[in-house]
Amino acid sequence: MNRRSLIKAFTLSASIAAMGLSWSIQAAETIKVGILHSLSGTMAISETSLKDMALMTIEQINAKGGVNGKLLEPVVVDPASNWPLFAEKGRQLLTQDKVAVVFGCWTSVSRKSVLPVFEELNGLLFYPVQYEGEEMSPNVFYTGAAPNQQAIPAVEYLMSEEGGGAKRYFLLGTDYVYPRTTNKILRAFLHSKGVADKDIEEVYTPFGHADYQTIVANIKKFAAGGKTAVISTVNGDSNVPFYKELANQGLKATDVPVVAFSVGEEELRGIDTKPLVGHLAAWNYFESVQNPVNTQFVNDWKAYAKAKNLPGADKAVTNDPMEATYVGIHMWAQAVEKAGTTDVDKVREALAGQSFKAPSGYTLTMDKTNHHLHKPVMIGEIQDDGQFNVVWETEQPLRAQPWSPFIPGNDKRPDYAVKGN
Amino acid sequence: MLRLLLTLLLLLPLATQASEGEYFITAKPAEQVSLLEGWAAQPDAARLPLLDNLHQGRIAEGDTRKLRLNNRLRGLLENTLASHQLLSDVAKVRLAAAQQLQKSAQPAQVAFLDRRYAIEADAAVRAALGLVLANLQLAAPEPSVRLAAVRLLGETGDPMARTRLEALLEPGVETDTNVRTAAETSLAQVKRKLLFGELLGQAFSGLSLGSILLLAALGLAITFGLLGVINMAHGEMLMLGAYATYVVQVLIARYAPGAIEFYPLIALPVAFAVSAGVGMLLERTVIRHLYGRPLETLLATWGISLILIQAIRLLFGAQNVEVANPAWLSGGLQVLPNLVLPYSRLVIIGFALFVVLLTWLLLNRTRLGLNVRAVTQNRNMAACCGVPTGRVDMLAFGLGSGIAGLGGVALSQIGNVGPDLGQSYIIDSFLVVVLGGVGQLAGSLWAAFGLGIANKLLEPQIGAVLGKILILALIILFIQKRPQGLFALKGRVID
Amino acid sequence: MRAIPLPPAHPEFMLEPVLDAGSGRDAIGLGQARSQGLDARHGTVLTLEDISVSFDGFKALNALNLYIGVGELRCIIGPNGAGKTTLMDVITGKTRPTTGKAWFGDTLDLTRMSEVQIAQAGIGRKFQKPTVFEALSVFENLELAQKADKSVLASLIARLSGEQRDRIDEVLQTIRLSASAQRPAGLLSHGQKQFLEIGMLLMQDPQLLLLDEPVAGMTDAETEFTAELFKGLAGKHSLMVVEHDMGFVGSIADHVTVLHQGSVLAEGSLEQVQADDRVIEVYLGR
Amino acid sequence: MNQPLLVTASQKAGPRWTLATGAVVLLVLLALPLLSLLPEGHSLHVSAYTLTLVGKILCYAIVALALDLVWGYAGLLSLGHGLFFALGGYAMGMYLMREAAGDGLPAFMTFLSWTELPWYWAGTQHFAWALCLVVLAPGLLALVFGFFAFRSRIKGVYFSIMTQALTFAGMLLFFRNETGFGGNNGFTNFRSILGYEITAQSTRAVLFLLTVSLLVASLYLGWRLARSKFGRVLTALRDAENRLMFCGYDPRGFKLFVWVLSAVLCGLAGALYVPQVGIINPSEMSPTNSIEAAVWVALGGRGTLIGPLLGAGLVNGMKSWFTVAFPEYWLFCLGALFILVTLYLPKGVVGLLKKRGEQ
Repeated sequence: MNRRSLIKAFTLSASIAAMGLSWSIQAAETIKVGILHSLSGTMAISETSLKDMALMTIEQINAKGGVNGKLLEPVVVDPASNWPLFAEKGRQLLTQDKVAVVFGCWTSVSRKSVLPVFEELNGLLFYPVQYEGEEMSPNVFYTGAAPNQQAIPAVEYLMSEEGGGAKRYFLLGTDYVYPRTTNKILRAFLHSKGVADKDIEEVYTPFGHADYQTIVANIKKFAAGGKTAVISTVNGDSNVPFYKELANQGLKATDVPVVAFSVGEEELRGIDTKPLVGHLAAWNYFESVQNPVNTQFVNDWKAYAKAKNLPGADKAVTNDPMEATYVGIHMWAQAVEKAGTTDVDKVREALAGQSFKAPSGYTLTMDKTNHHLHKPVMIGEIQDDGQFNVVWETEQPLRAQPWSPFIPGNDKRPDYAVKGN
Repeated sequence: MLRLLLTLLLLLPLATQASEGEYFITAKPAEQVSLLEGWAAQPDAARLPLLDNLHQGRIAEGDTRKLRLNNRLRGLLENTLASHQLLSDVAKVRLAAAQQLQKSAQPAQVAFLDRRYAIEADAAVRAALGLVLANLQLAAPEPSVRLAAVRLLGETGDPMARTRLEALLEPGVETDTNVRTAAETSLAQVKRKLLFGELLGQAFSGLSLGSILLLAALGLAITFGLLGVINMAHGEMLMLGAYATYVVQVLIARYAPGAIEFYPLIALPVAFAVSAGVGMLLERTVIRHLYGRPLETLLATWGISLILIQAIRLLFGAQNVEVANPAWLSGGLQVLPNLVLPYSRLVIIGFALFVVLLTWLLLNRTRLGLNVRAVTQNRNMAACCGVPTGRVDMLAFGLGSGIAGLGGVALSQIGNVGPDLGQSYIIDSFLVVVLGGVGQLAGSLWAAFGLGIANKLLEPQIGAVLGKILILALIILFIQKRPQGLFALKGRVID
Repeated sequence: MRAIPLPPAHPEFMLEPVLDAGSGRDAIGLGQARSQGLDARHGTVLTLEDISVSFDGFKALNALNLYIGVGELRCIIGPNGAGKTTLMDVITGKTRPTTGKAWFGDTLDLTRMSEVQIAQAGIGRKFQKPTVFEALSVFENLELAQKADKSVLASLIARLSGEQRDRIDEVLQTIRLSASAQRPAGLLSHGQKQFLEIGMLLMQDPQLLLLDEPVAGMTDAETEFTAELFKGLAGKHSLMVVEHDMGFVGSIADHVTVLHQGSVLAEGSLEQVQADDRVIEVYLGR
Repeated sequence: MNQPLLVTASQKAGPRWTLATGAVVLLVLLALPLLSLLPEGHSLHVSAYTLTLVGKILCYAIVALALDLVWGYAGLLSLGHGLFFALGGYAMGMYLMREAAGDGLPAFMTFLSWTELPWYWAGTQHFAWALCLVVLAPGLLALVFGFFAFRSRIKGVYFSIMTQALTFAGMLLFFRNETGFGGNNGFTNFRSILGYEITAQSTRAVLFLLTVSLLVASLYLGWRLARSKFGRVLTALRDAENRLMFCGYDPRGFKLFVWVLSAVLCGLAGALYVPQVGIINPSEMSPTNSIEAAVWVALGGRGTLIGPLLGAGLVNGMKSWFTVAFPEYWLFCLGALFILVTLYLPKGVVGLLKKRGEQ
C-alpha cells in the first residue's frame, strides 16, 4: 500500500460525492413535483403503479393548462425500497430539486424515515396508503385510510348476520407496525363487543413468509371451535402463498371468510381468484364501483397504460392507493389554485376543507384539522374475474381517527397536526 | 282453451321453479335467507336445477342477470343444495351431500334427515347420515338418543365433534351421568385421532417444505457444489423457470385453450431450456473467466442477478404475475377429517424426488456425467485426457441452471411469481448445499428434508421467526462439528 | 509422484555449490539443540509406537513403530502410498492416529497437542510441495519463521532487533538468497522456494526437522549442497527426511527406514536395507 | 469540480504531488462541515443534503475498510458485516430514542403496550454506556462467532455462507416486534444528541468531522497493522495457513483479533451513520447490504487500504446519481459494473491506477 494510491482514491471519491452539488437543472416557469416511490427492490411490486398513476394525473392536469398557469414538472427518484435512502431522496427533492410537494411512500417505515426531513425543511408530503394511524404531522396529508376507516367497519360487517355472524377471530398479519396496531385496535374493539380473549388468536409471520402450511392448519383447528373469520393484514407478497394454501387445503369462504386490508385489485393480478371467491377485502375504493367519475378514471388509466406501454398494460387495474394518489394530487392542485402560490404554509391552509369528486363515487373532503380525508368504507367480495363485488358500504364518508380511541392515552392527543408526534 | 290450460298445468313445475327463481333474485337478503332455510327443511327434487344455478351465481342458464350472493347466503345455499342432493339416485352424490351436511345441518332439518336415514340403502351414505344426525341429536331430549349420538361421535376424527363434545361437557349442559361419562370417553378418543392427524400433517408439511428446498437447491448443488461457482444468480434461474411457466400458460390459453390443463407439463421442458440457455450463455461470456476464483464469481454473479431481476421487471412489470393451478393440482386429498394433503404439494414432493433421480442418473450413468465429475475433480488432468473442459463446463452449468428452471416451475405452483422470487430462496439454497456437503447430491437431499422437517416441527412450538433463527443457529453449530457438511469426502486432502 | 523441477531463475548461482559444510553450519549458528520444554534424557527425540491411521476403512498406517534418536539423521523411504506423508501428518498433529502412542522426547504426548503446540515445542516441517508465503518478501518469510514470541500481542508490537536482523541475513547467505531478499517469494524458482523453506526451518530452530522430499526439483549441485547442509545439522538436531532420490539418501543417511503399506518393513544402513529381499521385492527390485 | 483533474495530475507527478493531493482532499473534507455553517445563499454554502450524503458514504467507506482488513489481508470474506454495522447503529439508536422519549418509553414500546423497558435497554439513556454498547455488541458477537468458527477452521466459502446466515438470522430477529427494537420500523424520529438538536447544522458538522476523524484513524490503524509483523502474519495466513501453523503461529488468535477489530470498526461506523441519516432498521442487516459492501471492496481493490474507500465512494456516488438520472435502469449499470470489474479489473480500481502509474 503506498501513499499515492491513497490520495488518488481520496480525490476520486470526493469528486464523486461532490457530484451531488451540481444536479439540479433549472427549467423555467414550471412547478416541480416530487415522486418518491420505490421502483426497485421489494416494494417495487406495489409502488411502481403509484408512480405511473401520479405521472398520469400530472399529465392530465398539465393538459388542462397546469396549475396557476404553470405546468407541473414531475421529478421521479427511486429510493429502491431502502429506508435510509427515502430520507436521503426526500431531502434531495426538497433542497436540491426544490419541489413544491412530494407524493410518495408506501410502507410506514418509509414514511417514518422521511418524516423528520419534511418536518425539518417544512416540506409537504402526500401519503396515499392505508396505515395504522398514531401520527398526524403538519407536513403530511394522509389520503389513505386510518384504522377506523377500514378495519373496524370490516369487523362490524363480519359480526353482522349478513357477513356470516363470526364468533371467533383469527388475526393474521405480517410482523410490522401496521398489523400490530390494527390488531391492537381490533382486539379492543372486539372486547367492547363482548368477544372473549379465547376467541381471538393473533399470529404474525415474518416479511416474505412463503410457507403457510402450519398457519392454515392452525386456522382450521381454530375454526373448528365455532364460526370463525380471519382478519388478514398479511403484507403484499405473502398473500399469494397464503391464499393458494387456503384454497388447496379446502378452506372455503363460506366456512372461514378471510377479510384482508392489504389485498386489492393489483395484488389479485398475481393470483388465480377462482378458489378465492367470497373472501373479502375492505377498502375505500374498488375498481368495480359504478359511477361516471370512476368509469372515466378507469378508462383513462387503461388508455394511459397502453399509451405508455407499461408492462402488463392489457390487464391494467386501478386500486385504492392509486385512487388516493389521484385524489391527493388533484386536491393539492386545487389548494395551490386557491392559495395562488405553492408556499407550503399557504397551501396547507388552503387544503383544509378542500373537497374533490372522487372515483369512489363520493365527494371526499379533507378534514379541516386532522390532515386526513373523510372516506367511505366498502367491503368487497373477491370475484372469479379478479375484481371485487361491493357487498356493503357506509352510508357516508367517515371522519378519520388517526389517534384511535381504542389505544389508551390517545384521548389526550390534540385533534390537530403537531410536529414531532 | 282447455289445451292451453293443460299445457300450463304440465309446465307448472317449471313455472313454479322459474317464479321461485324470480322471487329469489328480487327478494331482500333476509327473505332469501328464510326461503333457503325453508327449502332446506323440505327438499323438493324439482328444485334441484334452480339451486344448482343459484349456486353458480345465476337463476337459470342463459340468464345474464348476475346473482349477488354473500357468504351467508352461499353457506345456506350449500346446505340447501346438499339437502336436496340427498334425494339423488346416485350414491356418490348423496355421500358428498351427507358430508356437507355434517358441517352445516340445522335442527330444522332433523325430521327430513330422519326420514332419509330410515330409507337409505347405501352403507357409506347411511353411516355419514348417522353422523349428521348424531351432531343434531346431542340436543335431543331423550338421554338414550344422546348417548347413542355421543358414542357415534367418538368414532370420528372430526374436529367439530371435539367442539360439540366439549360444549356438551360444559358444566350444567349435560345432566345425565351416563351420557357424560360416554362423552368423556368419546372426547378422549376424538382428541387422540386429532392429534394423530396433526402430527401427520406436520410431518407432511416438513416433507413438502423439504421438497421445495430441494428443488430450489438442486441446481445450486451442481453449479456451486460441482463447479465451485458461488452462483448468486441461482435464484434468478428459478425465477426464469417460473416466468417461463407463466409465458407457457399465457400462450396456451391464447392458442390452445384445450391443453390448458396440462400447461405445467409443457412448461417443464420450456423452463429447462430457457434457464439452461441463459445459464450456458452466462457461463460462456462471464463465468468461464472466473474458474478457480470462487469469491469473485460471487461478485460477478451478483451483478448478473441484479441485471436479470431488473430485466424481468421491465419486461413483465414489477407486479407478480398470475400462475394458476390447473384443476389436477388444485384442492387436496382428504386423508383424515383434519388432514388434507394438497395435490400440488404431493406432486411437488414426487417431482423433487424424480429430478434428484434424473440428476443422479445424468451424473453417474452418462458420458457427460463422467466428464463433469472428471473436470470438477481435476481440471488439468481431464484436459490432458482429452475431455473438452470448456464444453463440459458449459454443459454442466447449463444443467445446473436448467434444473433450477425445473424448480421454478414447481415453485410457481405454490407461491409468488415475481421478479424477486429468486432472492427469497438463495440463502436457503446455499445452506442446503453447504449443510449437505459441497458436491454431494445425497447430502443435499438429506439436508433439504432435514431442514424442512426441523422447520415445521419447530414452527408450531416457537413460531416461524424464532424457529428459523434457531435452525440457523443450529446449522452454524453443526458446521462447527462437521465443517465439510453431512457427507464430506474424507482422506488425505492437501489444501 | 515427483514434482516436475522448474528451471532455476539464477542458474549461475546454482552452479556453485558450497562444499564446506562445516562453515555453513557454523554460519547459521545452531548452538543450542534443545529448548527448555523438551526432555530427551533417554536419547530418543521421537517415539512412535503402534500407530495406526485409517481413512474410511483404508489403513494408511498400520501398527507402525519408529524411534528417532537425538541428533540422528533418519531417512524414510518407501513406495508410493506407503504412508510417508501420513506419518509426517501424524507427527505434526495434522492427522490424529486412530490408535497408538506418539511421544516427543520423554514427556510430550503428540496425540494430545495441537499442530501449533507441536510446532512451538520444536518440530519443524517442510512440505512435499514447497510452501512459502508468496505475497511476502523472502526476508519477511524468514522473519515470520524466526524463533520468537508468536502470540498476537507480541506480533502487534514486534520490532526487529539488530541481532535478529543479523540472523536473518546469515540464513539468507546460507541459502544463497541474499540478492533476492526483497523479492516476493512467489517469484522465486522452484528450487529457490525449496531453499527458502529450508531457511525458514533454520530460522525456526526446531529440535526435530521433518523434511518431505527436500531435494525435489533441485539441480545436482543444489542437491549436493543440501546434503552437506543436512549433515551439518545432524548431531545437534534430529532430522527425518523422506526422499525418493536414492543418491541423495545414500549421501546423507547412516540409518534408513523402509515403509511399506503403513508399517516398517526394514531398518538399518542403506546397504543393509538394499540387501533385504523383501525390500527388493516391494520397492527396489521392481 | 476539479478533483478528476487532480487524479490525472497525480498519476503523472511524483509522490510529492500525490501527498499534496491527499492533503487537499482531507482539507476539503474538513472544510465541508465548516462551509455548511455558512448562511444559505452564500456562494460557498454546502447544503445539509451534500453533507449527509458525503457523511453516509464516509461511514460506508469505514465499513469497506473494516471488511478489507478481514478479506483483503486475512482472506476471510465476510458476508455479514452489515450485522455489525447495524448493531453499532442500534446501540446508538437506543440512546437517541431514550433521549427523544425523555422520561417515558420510546414511542414504539407504547404501541406494543409495554409498560417498562426490557432489561437490555437499561442504562442506554447514558451516552457513555451507549458508546460502550457500540463497541461491545458487535465486538462480543464477533468474538463468540469467530471463536467457534475459527476453532473448527471454517474458511473460504463456508465462512462466507455462515456469516451470511448469521446476518440473516439477525435480521429476522430484529424484524420481530417482540425483540424490542422497534421491529420493521426500527428507530426514527430522533431529536437530540447530548442535548444538541440533531437537525442543527452545527450538530451535523460535528458528526461529519467525527466521521472524517474515524475514517482517518481507521486508515492509520490499517496502515500500521499492514506494516506490522501482525499484518505480515495475516498475509501469510491468507496464503498458506498450514505453513504458518507449522511455523508455530496459532492462526485462531490472529484471525479472531482482526475479525473482532473489524466488527468493532463497523459498529463505530454504524453509530456515526445513524444520527446522520436519521433511521436504523433491520434492513441494514439484510444479506444484500453485506454483499454490496464486499462489492465496494472488490471494486476498489482488496488488500489495499485505499481500494475499499474508493470502491465505497464510487458505488455509492453512482447509486445516488443513477437513482435520479435513470431510476429504471440503474440496476443494469450497477450489475454491469460488478461484472466488468471482476472480469477486467481483478485488482480493482487501485490496480488499474497503479498500472497506469507504472506505465
